[in-house]
Amino acid sequence: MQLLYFAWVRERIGVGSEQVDPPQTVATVADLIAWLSLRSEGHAAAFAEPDRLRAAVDQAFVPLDAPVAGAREIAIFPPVTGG
Amino acid sequence: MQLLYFAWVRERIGVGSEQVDPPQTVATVADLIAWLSLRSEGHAAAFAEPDRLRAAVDQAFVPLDAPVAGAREIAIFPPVTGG
Amino acid sequence: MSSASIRVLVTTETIDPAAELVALEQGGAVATFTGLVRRDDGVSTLELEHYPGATEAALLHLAEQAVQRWSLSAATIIHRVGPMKPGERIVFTGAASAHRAAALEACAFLIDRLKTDAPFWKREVVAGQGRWVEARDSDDDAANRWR
Amino acid sequence: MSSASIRVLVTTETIDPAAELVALEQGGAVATFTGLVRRDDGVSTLELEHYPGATEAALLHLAEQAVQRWSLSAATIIHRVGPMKPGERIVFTGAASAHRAAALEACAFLIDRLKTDAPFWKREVVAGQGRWVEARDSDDDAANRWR
Repeated sequence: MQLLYFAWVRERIGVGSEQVDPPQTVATVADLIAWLSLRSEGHAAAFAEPDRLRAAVDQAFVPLDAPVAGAREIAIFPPVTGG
Repeated sequence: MQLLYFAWVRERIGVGSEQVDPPQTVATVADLIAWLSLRSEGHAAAFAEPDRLRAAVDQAFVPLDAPVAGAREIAIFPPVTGG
Repeated sequence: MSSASIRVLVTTETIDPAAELVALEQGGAVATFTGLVRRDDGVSTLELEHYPGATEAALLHLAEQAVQRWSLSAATIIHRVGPMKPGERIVFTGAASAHRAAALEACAFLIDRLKTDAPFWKREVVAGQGRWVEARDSDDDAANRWR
Repeated sequence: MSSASIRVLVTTETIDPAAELVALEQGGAVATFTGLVRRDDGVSTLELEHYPGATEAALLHLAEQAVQRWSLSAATIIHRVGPMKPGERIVFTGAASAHRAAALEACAFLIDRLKTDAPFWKREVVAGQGRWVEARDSDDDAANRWR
Protein backbone atom coordinates (compact mmCIF):
# COMPACT_ATOMS: atom_id res chain seq x y z
CA MET A 1 0.00 0.00 0.00
CA GLN A 2 1.42 3.37 -1.08
CA LEU A 3 1.08 6.19 1.48
CA LEU A 4 1.34 9.89 0.62
CA TYR A 5 1.77 12.72 3.13
CA PHE A 6 1.24 16.45 2.51
CA ALA A 7 1.91 19.80 4.22
CA TRP A 8 2.84 19.56 7.94
CA VAL A 9 2.06 15.82 8.00
CA ARG A 10 4.80 15.34 5.41
CA GLU A 11 7.16 17.70 7.28
CA ARG A 12 6.74 15.97 10.65
CA ILE A 13 7.16 12.47 9.20
CA GLY A 14 10.11 13.62 7.11
CA VAL A 15 9.10 11.88 3.88
CA GLY A 16 6.38 12.55 1.29
CA SER A 17 5.60 8.90 0.63
CA GLU A 18 6.30 5.40 1.85
CA GLN A 19 5.26 1.83 1.09
CA VAL A 20 3.66 -0.11 3.97
CA ASP A 21 2.01 -3.47 4.52
CA PRO A 22 -0.30 -3.10 7.53
CA PRO A 23 -1.69 -6.16 9.37
CA GLN A 24 -5.24 -7.42 8.80
CA THR A 25 -6.40 -5.69 12.00
CA VAL A 26 -6.03 -2.32 10.25
CA ALA A 27 -9.53 -1.99 8.78
CA THR A 28 -10.07 1.77 8.50
CA VAL A 29 -8.04 4.91 7.80
CA ALA A 30 -8.24 5.69 11.54
CA ASP A 31 -6.78 2.24 12.32
CA LEU A 32 -4.02 2.89 9.80
CA ILE A 33 -3.19 6.23 11.43
CA ALA A 34 -3.01 4.60 14.90
CA TRP A 35 -0.80 1.84 13.53
CA LEU A 36 1.48 4.31 11.67
CA SER A 37 1.91 6.41 14.84
CA LEU A 38 4.11 3.64 16.27
CA ARG A 39 6.60 3.71 13.39
CA SER A 40 8.67 6.75 14.50
CA GLU A 41 8.62 9.88 16.64
CA GLY A 42 7.87 11.83 13.45
CA HIS A 43 4.83 9.67 12.73
CA ALA A 44 3.68 10.05 16.33
CA ALA A 45 4.00 13.85 16.08
CA ALA A 46 2.19 14.00 12.73
CA PHE A 47 -0.69 11.84 13.91
CA ALA A 48 -1.04 13.08 17.52
CA GLU A 49 -4.36 14.82 16.82
CA PRO A 50 -6.47 12.70 14.45
CA ASP A 51 -9.18 15.42 14.48
CA ARG A 52 -6.83 17.59 12.47
CA LEU A 53 -6.24 14.95 9.80
CA ARG A 54 -7.99 14.30 6.51
CA ALA A 55 -7.51 11.43 4.06
CA ALA A 56 -8.01 10.29 0.50
CA VAL A 57 -8.23 6.67 -0.66
CA ASP A 58 -7.17 6.20 -4.27
CA GLN A 59 -7.41 10.00 -4.72
CA ALA A 60 -11.00 10.34 -3.39
CA PHE A 61 -11.58 12.26 -0.14
CA VAL A 62 -12.96 9.94 2.56
CA PRO A 63 -13.86 10.17 6.28
CA LEU A 64 -11.37 8.57 8.67
CA ASP A 65 -13.69 5.63 9.32
CA ALA A 66 -13.51 4.62 5.64
CA PRO A 67 -12.18 1.10 4.94
CA VAL A 68 -8.67 0.64 3.57
CA ALA A 69 -9.10 -2.89 2.14
CA GLY A 70 -7.99 -3.01 -1.48
CA ALA A 71 -6.65 0.54 -1.51
CA ARG A 72 -3.61 1.13 -3.72
CA GLU A 73 -2.85 4.70 -2.56
CA ILE A 74 -3.81 6.40 0.71
CA ALA A 75 -3.01 10.06 1.36
CA ILE A 76 -3.05 11.64 4.83
CA PHE A 77 -2.93 15.42 5.21
CA PRO A 78 -4.26 18.47 7.09
CA PRO A 79 -7.54 20.16 6.10
CA VAL A 80 -7.06 21.75 2.67
CA THR A 81 -6.43 25.51 2.33
CA GLY A 82 -6.39 26.29 -1.39
CA GLY A 83 -8.14 29.05 -3.33
CA MET B 1 -40.45 72.79 -17.73
CA GLN B 2 -38.23 70.67 -19.95
CA LEU B 3 -39.63 67.27 -20.94
CA LEU B 4 -37.53 64.37 -22.22
CA TYR B 5 -38.84 61.22 -23.90
CA PHE B 6 -37.00 57.96 -24.48
CA ALA B 7 -37.40 54.70 -26.44
CA TRP B 8 -40.92 54.07 -27.80
CA VAL B 9 -42.34 57.05 -25.90
CA ARG B 10 -39.97 59.27 -27.92
CA GLU B 11 -40.79 57.44 -31.16
CA ARG B 12 -44.56 57.74 -30.75
CA ILE B 13 -44.43 61.43 -29.82
CA GLY B 14 -41.95 62.12 -32.62
CA VAL B 15 -39.57 64.31 -30.59
CA GLY B 16 -37.04 63.58 -27.87
CA SER B 17 -37.73 66.74 -25.90
CA GLU B 18 -40.07 69.68 -25.62
CA GLN B 19 -40.65 72.71 -23.42
CA VAL B 20 -44.09 72.93 -21.76
CA ASP B 21 -45.85 75.15 -19.24
CA PRO B 22 -48.62 73.06 -17.66
CA PRO B 23 -51.47 74.67 -15.69
CA GLN B 24 -51.51 74.75 -11.86
CA THR B 25 -53.96 71.80 -11.83
CA VAL B 26 -51.13 69.53 -12.97
CA ALA B 27 -49.77 68.46 -9.57
CA THR B 28 -48.21 65.03 -10.21
CA VAL B 29 -46.38 63.21 -12.99
CA ALA B 30 -49.60 61.27 -13.63
CA ASP B 31 -51.48 64.57 -14.02
CA LEU B 32 -48.79 65.76 -16.42
CA ILE B 33 -49.12 62.60 -18.51
CA ALA B 34 -52.91 62.99 -18.70
CA TRP B 35 -52.54 66.64 -19.71
CA LEU B 36 -49.84 65.85 -22.32
CA SER B 37 -52.04 63.14 -23.87
CA LEU B 38 -54.26 65.92 -25.30
CA ARG B 39 -51.45 67.62 -27.21
CA SER B 40 -51.32 65.30 -30.26
CA GLU B 41 -52.22 61.87 -31.53
CA GLY B 42 -48.60 60.90 -30.96
CA HIS B 43 -48.79 61.97 -27.32
CA ALA B 44 -52.08 60.10 -26.93
CA ALA B 45 -50.49 56.94 -28.39
CA ALA B 46 -47.38 57.22 -26.22
CA PHE B 47 -49.38 57.76 -23.04
CA ALA B 48 -52.32 55.39 -23.68
CA GLU B 49 -51.18 52.92 -20.99
CA PRO B 50 -49.79 54.79 -17.98
CA ASP B 51 -48.99 51.44 -16.30
CA ARG B 52 -46.25 50.96 -18.88
CA LEU B 53 -44.65 54.35 -18.16
CA ARG B 54 -41.87 55.34 -15.79
CA ALA B 55 -40.55 58.81 -14.95
CA ALA B 56 -37.65 60.77 -13.56
CA VAL B 57 -37.84 64.24 -12.04
CA ASP B 58 -34.58 66.15 -12.31
CA GLN B 59 -32.85 62.86 -13.20
CA ALA B 60 -34.11 60.89 -10.17
CA PHE B 61 -36.50 57.98 -10.76
CA VAL B 62 -39.91 58.69 -9.15
CA PRO B 63 -43.33 57.00 -8.97
CA LEU B 64 -46.03 58.52 -11.17
CA ASP B 65 -47.77 60.10 -8.16
CA ALA B 66 -44.67 62.20 -7.43
CA PRO B 67 -45.21 66.00 -7.46
CA VAL B 68 -43.93 68.07 -10.37
CA ALA B 69 -43.84 71.47 -8.62
CA GLY B 70 -40.47 73.12 -9.06
CA ALA B 71 -39.13 70.48 -11.44
CA ARG B 72 -36.75 71.70 -14.14
CA GLU B 73 -36.55 68.47 -16.15
CA ILE B 74 -39.04 65.60 -16.31
CA ALA B 75 -38.33 62.46 -18.32
CA ILE B 76 -41.03 59.95 -19.33
CA PHE B 77 -40.05 56.53 -20.68
CA PRO B 78 -40.81 52.80 -20.70
CA PRO B 79 -39.40 50.46 -18.01
CA VAL B 80 -35.63 50.32 -18.42
CA THR B 81 -33.97 47.34 -20.15
CA GLY B 82 -30.22 47.85 -19.82
CA GLY B 83 -27.51 45.45 -18.77
CA MET C 1 -14.09 58.17 4.15
CA SER C 2 -13.45 55.55 1.47
CA SER C 3 -10.38 55.56 -0.73
CA ALA C 4 -11.95 53.07 -3.15
CA SER C 5 -11.35 53.44 -6.89
CA ILE C 6 -14.64 53.94 -8.69
CA ARG C 7 -14.81 53.80 -12.48
CA VAL C 8 -18.07 54.43 -14.34
CA LEU C 9 -18.26 54.78 -18.11
CA VAL C 10 -21.01 54.99 -20.75
CA THR C 11 -19.41 54.56 -24.14
CA THR C 12 -20.04 53.84 -27.82
CA GLU C 13 -16.64 52.13 -28.01
CA THR C 14 -15.81 48.45 -27.56
CA ILE C 15 -15.44 47.38 -23.90
CA ASP C 16 -12.11 45.75 -22.97
CA PRO C 17 -12.96 43.47 -20.02
CA ALA C 18 -9.43 42.08 -19.88
CA ALA C 19 -7.93 45.50 -19.20
CA GLU C 20 -10.75 46.31 -16.78
CA LEU C 21 -10.16 43.11 -14.80
CA VAL C 22 -6.45 43.77 -14.43
CA ALA C 23 -7.12 47.38 -13.38
CA LEU C 24 -9.38 46.03 -10.60
CA GLU C 25 -6.57 43.98 -8.99
CA GLN C 26 -6.43 46.17 -5.91
CA GLY C 27 -7.64 43.74 -3.24
CA GLY C 28 -7.25 40.06 -2.51
CA ALA C 29 -10.35 39.17 -4.54
CA VAL C 30 -11.68 40.42 -7.88
CA ALA C 31 -15.05 39.41 -9.36
CA THR C 32 -16.23 40.46 -12.82
CA PHE C 33 -19.31 40.11 -14.99
CA THR C 34 -19.40 40.61 -18.75
CA GLY C 35 -22.66 40.68 -20.71
CA LEU C 36 -22.63 39.96 -24.44
CA VAL C 37 -25.19 40.46 -27.21
CA ARG C 38 -26.76 37.04 -27.78
CA ARG C 39 -25.93 35.26 -30.99
CA ASP C 40 -28.76 32.78 -30.97
CA ASP C 41 -32.05 34.63 -31.33
CA GLY C 42 -31.97 36.13 -34.81
CA VAL C 43 -31.04 39.66 -33.70
CA SER C 44 -28.83 41.32 -36.33
CA THR C 45 -28.30 44.60 -34.45
CA LEU C 46 -28.93 45.65 -30.87
CA GLU C 47 -29.28 49.37 -30.18
CA LEU C 48 -28.86 50.82 -26.71
CA GLU C 49 -30.49 54.19 -26.00
CA HIS C 50 -29.83 55.98 -22.71
CA TYR C 51 -30.59 59.17 -20.76
CA PRO C 52 -27.34 61.13 -20.86
CA GLY C 53 -26.37 62.56 -17.51
CA ALA C 54 -28.93 60.55 -15.57
CA THR C 55 -27.26 57.32 -16.70
CA GLU C 56 -23.83 58.25 -15.43
CA ALA C 57 -25.34 59.51 -12.16
CA ALA C 58 -27.25 56.25 -11.69
CA LEU C 59 -24.16 54.12 -12.33
CA LEU C 60 -22.02 56.23 -10.02
CA HIS C 61 -24.67 55.95 -7.30
CA LEU C 62 -24.76 52.15 -7.72
CA ALA C 63 -20.98 51.87 -7.56
CA GLU C 64 -20.87 54.05 -4.44
CA GLN C 65 -23.56 51.95 -2.77
CA ALA C 66 -21.58 48.77 -3.50
CA VAL C 67 -18.31 50.27 -2.22
CA GLN C 68 -19.99 51.28 1.02
CA ARG C 69 -22.00 48.09 1.58
CA TRP C 70 -19.15 45.65 0.90
CA SER C 71 -16.13 47.83 1.82
CA LEU C 72 -14.75 47.43 -1.68
CA SER C 73 -11.30 48.60 -2.70
CA ALA C 74 -12.54 49.15 -6.28
CA ALA C 75 -15.72 49.04 -8.36
CA THR C 76 -16.19 49.38 -12.11
CA ILE C 77 -19.32 49.69 -14.27
CA ILE C 78 -19.04 50.12 -18.04
CA HIS C 79 -22.06 50.15 -20.34
CA ARG C 80 -22.00 50.28 -24.11
CA VAL C 81 -24.56 52.46 -25.95
CA GLY C 82 -25.47 52.85 -29.62
CA PRO C 83 -25.65 50.05 -32.19
CA MET C 84 -23.84 46.75 -31.64
CA LYS C 85 -23.63 43.27 -33.16
CA PRO C 86 -24.16 39.75 -31.75
CA GLY C 87 -21.20 38.63 -29.63
CA GLU C 88 -20.17 42.21 -28.76
CA ARG C 89 -19.96 43.23 -25.11
CA ILE C 90 -22.83 45.31 -23.72
CA VAL C 91 -21.86 45.65 -20.10
CA PHE C 92 -19.02 44.99 -17.66
CA THR C 93 -19.19 45.16 -13.87
CA GLY C 94 -16.38 44.41 -11.47
CA ALA C 95 -15.64 44.58 -7.76
CA ALA C 96 -12.44 44.18 -5.75
CA SER C 97 -12.26 43.51 -2.03
CA ALA C 98 -10.08 41.91 0.61
CA HIS C 99 -12.69 39.12 0.85
CA ARG C 100 -14.01 36.85 -1.86
CA ALA C 101 -17.65 36.82 -0.73
CA ALA C 102 -17.71 40.62 -0.76
CA ALA C 103 -16.28 40.81 -4.28
CA LEU C 104 -18.66 38.14 -5.63
CA GLU C 105 -21.75 39.61 -4.00
CA ALA C 106 -20.93 43.18 -4.97
CA CYS C 107 -20.35 42.18 -8.59
CA ALA C 108 -23.75 40.44 -8.71
CA PHE C 109 -25.37 43.45 -7.01
CA LEU C 110 -23.94 45.83 -9.62
CA ILE C 111 -25.28 43.89 -12.62
CA ASP C 112 -28.64 43.03 -11.00
CA ARG C 113 -29.37 46.59 -9.91
CA LEU C 114 -28.03 48.16 -13.10
CA LYS C 115 -30.81 46.34 -14.96
CA THR C 116 -33.54 48.11 -13.01
CA ASP C 117 -31.93 51.33 -11.78
CA ALA C 118 -30.13 52.79 -14.81
CA PRO C 119 -31.95 54.44 -17.74
CA PHE C 120 -31.01 52.27 -20.71
CA TRP C 121 -33.38 50.91 -23.36
CA LYS C 122 -32.66 48.07 -25.78
CA ARG C 123 -34.00 47.97 -29.33
CA GLU C 124 -33.50 44.79 -31.35
CA VAL C 125 -33.43 44.57 -35.12
CA VAL C 126 -34.70 41.14 -36.26
CA ALA C 127 -35.15 40.44 -39.99
CA GLY C 128 -34.97 44.16 -40.70
CA GLN C 129 -37.70 44.99 -38.14
CA GLY C 130 -36.89 47.02 -35.03
CA ARG C 131 -38.65 46.30 -31.73
CA TRP C 132 -38.14 47.64 -28.23
CA VAL C 133 -37.20 44.97 -25.71
CA GLU C 134 -39.78 44.53 -22.92
CA ALA C 135 -38.68 44.73 -19.30
CA ARG C 136 -38.76 41.40 -17.47
CA ASP C 137 -40.21 40.67 -14.05
CA SER C 138 -37.23 38.38 -13.39
CA ASP C 139 -34.97 41.44 -13.54
CA ASP C 140 -37.06 43.16 -10.88
CA ASP C 141 -36.86 40.03 -8.74
CA ALA C 142 -33.09 39.86 -9.11
CA ALA C 143 -32.71 43.53 -8.19
CA ASN C 144 -35.08 43.24 -5.24
CA ARG C 145 -33.02 40.61 -3.48
CA TRP C 146 -30.48 43.35 -2.70
CA ARG C 147 -33.00 45.70 -1.01
CA MET D 1 -24.78 15.48 -23.62
CA SER D 2 -23.06 18.78 -22.93
CA SER D 3 -20.79 20.49 -25.43
CA ALA D 4 -19.44 22.87 -22.81
CA SER D 5 -15.79 23.89 -22.86
CA ILE D 6 -14.05 22.88 -19.65
CA ARG D 7 -10.57 24.13 -18.87
CA VAL D 8 -8.73 23.01 -15.71
CA LEU D 9 -5.09 23.82 -15.04
CA VAL D 10 -2.66 23.50 -12.12
CA THR D 11 0.43 25.51 -12.93
CA THR D 12 3.60 27.08 -11.54
CA GLU D 13 3.30 29.85 -14.17
CA THR D 14 1.62 33.25 -13.85
CA ILE D 15 -2.14 33.17 -14.43
CA ASP D 16 -3.46 35.49 -17.19
CA PRO D 17 -7.06 36.26 -16.14
CA ALA D 18 -7.54 38.67 -19.03
CA ALA D 19 -6.91 35.97 -21.62
CA GLU D 20 -9.01 33.51 -19.61
CA LEU D 21 -11.94 35.92 -19.47
CA VAL D 22 -11.92 36.52 -23.23
CA ALA D 23 -11.67 32.77 -23.89
CA LEU D 24 -14.83 32.31 -21.80
CA GLU D 25 -16.93 34.59 -24.03
CA GLN D 26 -19.04 31.73 -25.35
CA GLY D 27 -22.43 32.61 -23.87
CA GLY D 28 -24.39 35.77 -23.18
CA ALA D 29 -22.93 36.10 -19.68
CA VAL D 30 -19.42 35.59 -18.31
CA ALA D 31 -18.53 35.77 -14.61
CA THR D 32 -14.98 35.51 -13.27
CA PHE D 33 -13.20 35.43 -9.93
CA THR D 34 -9.50 36.13 -9.41
CA GLY D 35 -7.78 35.55 -6.07
CA LEU D 36 -4.52 37.36 -5.29
CA VAL D 37 -1.87 36.89 -2.61
CA ARG D 38 -2.59 39.53 0.04
CA ARG D 39 -0.20 42.42 0.33
CA ASP D 40 -1.19 43.59 3.77
CA ASP D 41 -0.34 40.92 6.32
CA GLY D 42 3.44 40.72 6.32
CA VAL D 43 3.67 37.60 4.17
CA SER D 44 6.82 37.73 2.00
CA THR D 45 6.23 34.44 0.16
CA LEU D 46 3.22 32.16 -0.15
CA GLU D 47 3.87 28.53 -1.12
CA LEU D 48 1.16 26.28 -2.50
CA GLU D 49 1.60 22.52 -2.15
CA HIS D 50 -0.81 20.15 -3.87
CA TYR D 51 -1.57 16.46 -4.46
CA PRO D 52 -0.65 15.88 -8.11
CA GLY D 53 -3.25 13.91 -9.99
CA ALA D 54 -5.89 14.18 -7.29
CA THR D 55 -5.88 17.99 -7.65
CA GLU D 56 -6.61 17.96 -11.36
CA ALA D 57 -9.28 15.29 -10.86
CA ALA D 58 -10.95 17.36 -8.11
CA LEU D 59 -10.95 20.52 -10.23
CA LEU D 60 -12.31 18.67 -13.26
CA HIS D 61 -15.06 17.14 -11.13
CA LEU D 62 -15.99 20.59 -9.77
CA ALA D 63 -16.10 22.11 -13.25
CA GLU D 64 -18.24 19.25 -14.54
CA GLN D 65 -20.65 19.63 -11.61
CA ALA D 66 -20.99 23.36 -12.36
CA VAL D 67 -21.53 22.79 -16.09
CA GLN D 68 -24.29 20.30 -15.34
CA ARG D 69 -26.00 22.21 -12.53
CA TRP D 70 -26.12 25.58 -14.34
CA SER D 71 -26.09 24.43 -17.99
CA LEU D 72 -22.89 26.36 -18.60
CA SER D 73 -21.39 26.88 -22.03
CA ALA D 74 -17.90 27.07 -20.50
CA ALA D 75 -16.13 26.72 -17.15
CA THR D 76 -12.50 27.43 -16.22
CA ILE D 77 -10.51 26.73 -13.05
CA ILE D 78 -6.82 27.64 -12.86
CA HIS D 79 -4.77 27.28 -9.68
CA ARG D 80 -1.19 28.36 -9.18
CA VAL D 81 1.17 26.13 -7.18
CA GLY D 82 4.72 26.62 -5.87
CA PRO D 83 6.13 29.84 -4.39
CA MET D 84 4.54 33.21 -5.13
CA LYS D 85 4.75 36.83 -4.01
CA PRO D 86 2.17 39.31 -2.61
CA GLY D 87 -0.07 40.67 -5.38
CA GLU D 88 0.39 37.60 -7.60
CA ARG D 89 -2.65 35.62 -8.70
CA ILE D 90 -3.33 32.34 -6.89
CA VAL D 91 -6.58 31.26 -8.49
CA PHE D 92 -8.97 32.05 -11.33
CA THR D 93 -12.46 30.66 -11.81
CA GLY D 94 -14.86 31.55 -14.59
CA ALA D 95 -18.23 30.49 -15.91
CA ALA D 96 -20.13 31.32 -19.11
CA SER D 97 -23.84 30.81 -19.65
CA ALA D 98 -26.78 32.16 -21.61
CA HIS D 99 -28.08 33.63 -18.33
CA ARG D 100 -26.38 36.02 -15.95
CA ALA D 101 -27.60 34.42 -12.70
CA ALA D 102 -26.24 31.04 -13.83
CA ALA D 103 -22.83 32.49 -14.69
CA LEU D 104 -22.60 34.44 -11.41
CA GLU D 105 -23.73 31.54 -9.21
CA ALA D 106 -21.54 28.98 -10.97
CA CYS D 107 -18.48 31.21 -10.62
CA ALA D 108 -19.12 31.60 -6.87
CA PHE D 109 -19.72 27.83 -6.56
CA LEU D 110 -16.39 27.07 -8.25
CA ILE D 111 -14.31 29.23 -5.90
CA ASP D 112 -16.26 28.31 -2.74
CA ARG D 113 -16.07 24.58 -3.35
CA LEU D 114 -12.48 24.66 -4.60
CA LYS D 115 -11.48 25.88 -1.13
CA THR D 116 -12.82 22.73 0.56
CA ASP D 117 -12.76 20.08 -2.17
CA ALA D 118 -9.35 20.37 -3.82
CA PRO D 119 -6.10 19.20 -2.17
CA PHE D 120 -4.05 22.38 -1.90
CA TRP D 121 -2.14 23.58 1.18
CA LYS D 122 -0.84 27.11 1.78
CA ARG D 123 2.40 27.84 3.62
CA GLU D 124 3.19 31.46 4.46
CA VAL D 125 6.64 32.88 5.09
CA VAL D 126 6.44 35.80 7.53
CA ALA D 127 9.65 37.45 8.77
CA GLY D 128 11.63 34.45 7.55
CA GLN D 129 9.45 31.96 9.43
CA GLY D 130 7.29 29.48 7.54
CA ARG D 131 3.87 28.45 8.88
CA TRP D 132 1.09 26.31 7.43
CA VAL D 133 -2.18 28.22 6.99
CA GLU D 134 -5.04 26.82 9.11
CA ALA D 135 -8.32 25.89 7.42
CA ARG D 136 -11.19 28.23 8.27
CA ASP D 137 -14.71 27.28 9.30
CA SER D 138 -16.00 30.14 7.14
CA ASP D 139 -14.69 28.29 4.08
CA ASP D 140 -16.67 25.20 5.06
CA ASP D 141 -19.75 27.36 5.53
CA ALA D 142 -19.31 28.95 2.11
CA ALA D 143 -18.87 25.56 0.46
CA ASN D 144 -21.83 24.05 2.32
CA ARG D 145 -24.31 26.54 0.93
CA TRP D 146 -24.02 24.77 -2.44
CA ARG D 147 -24.87 21.31 -1.07
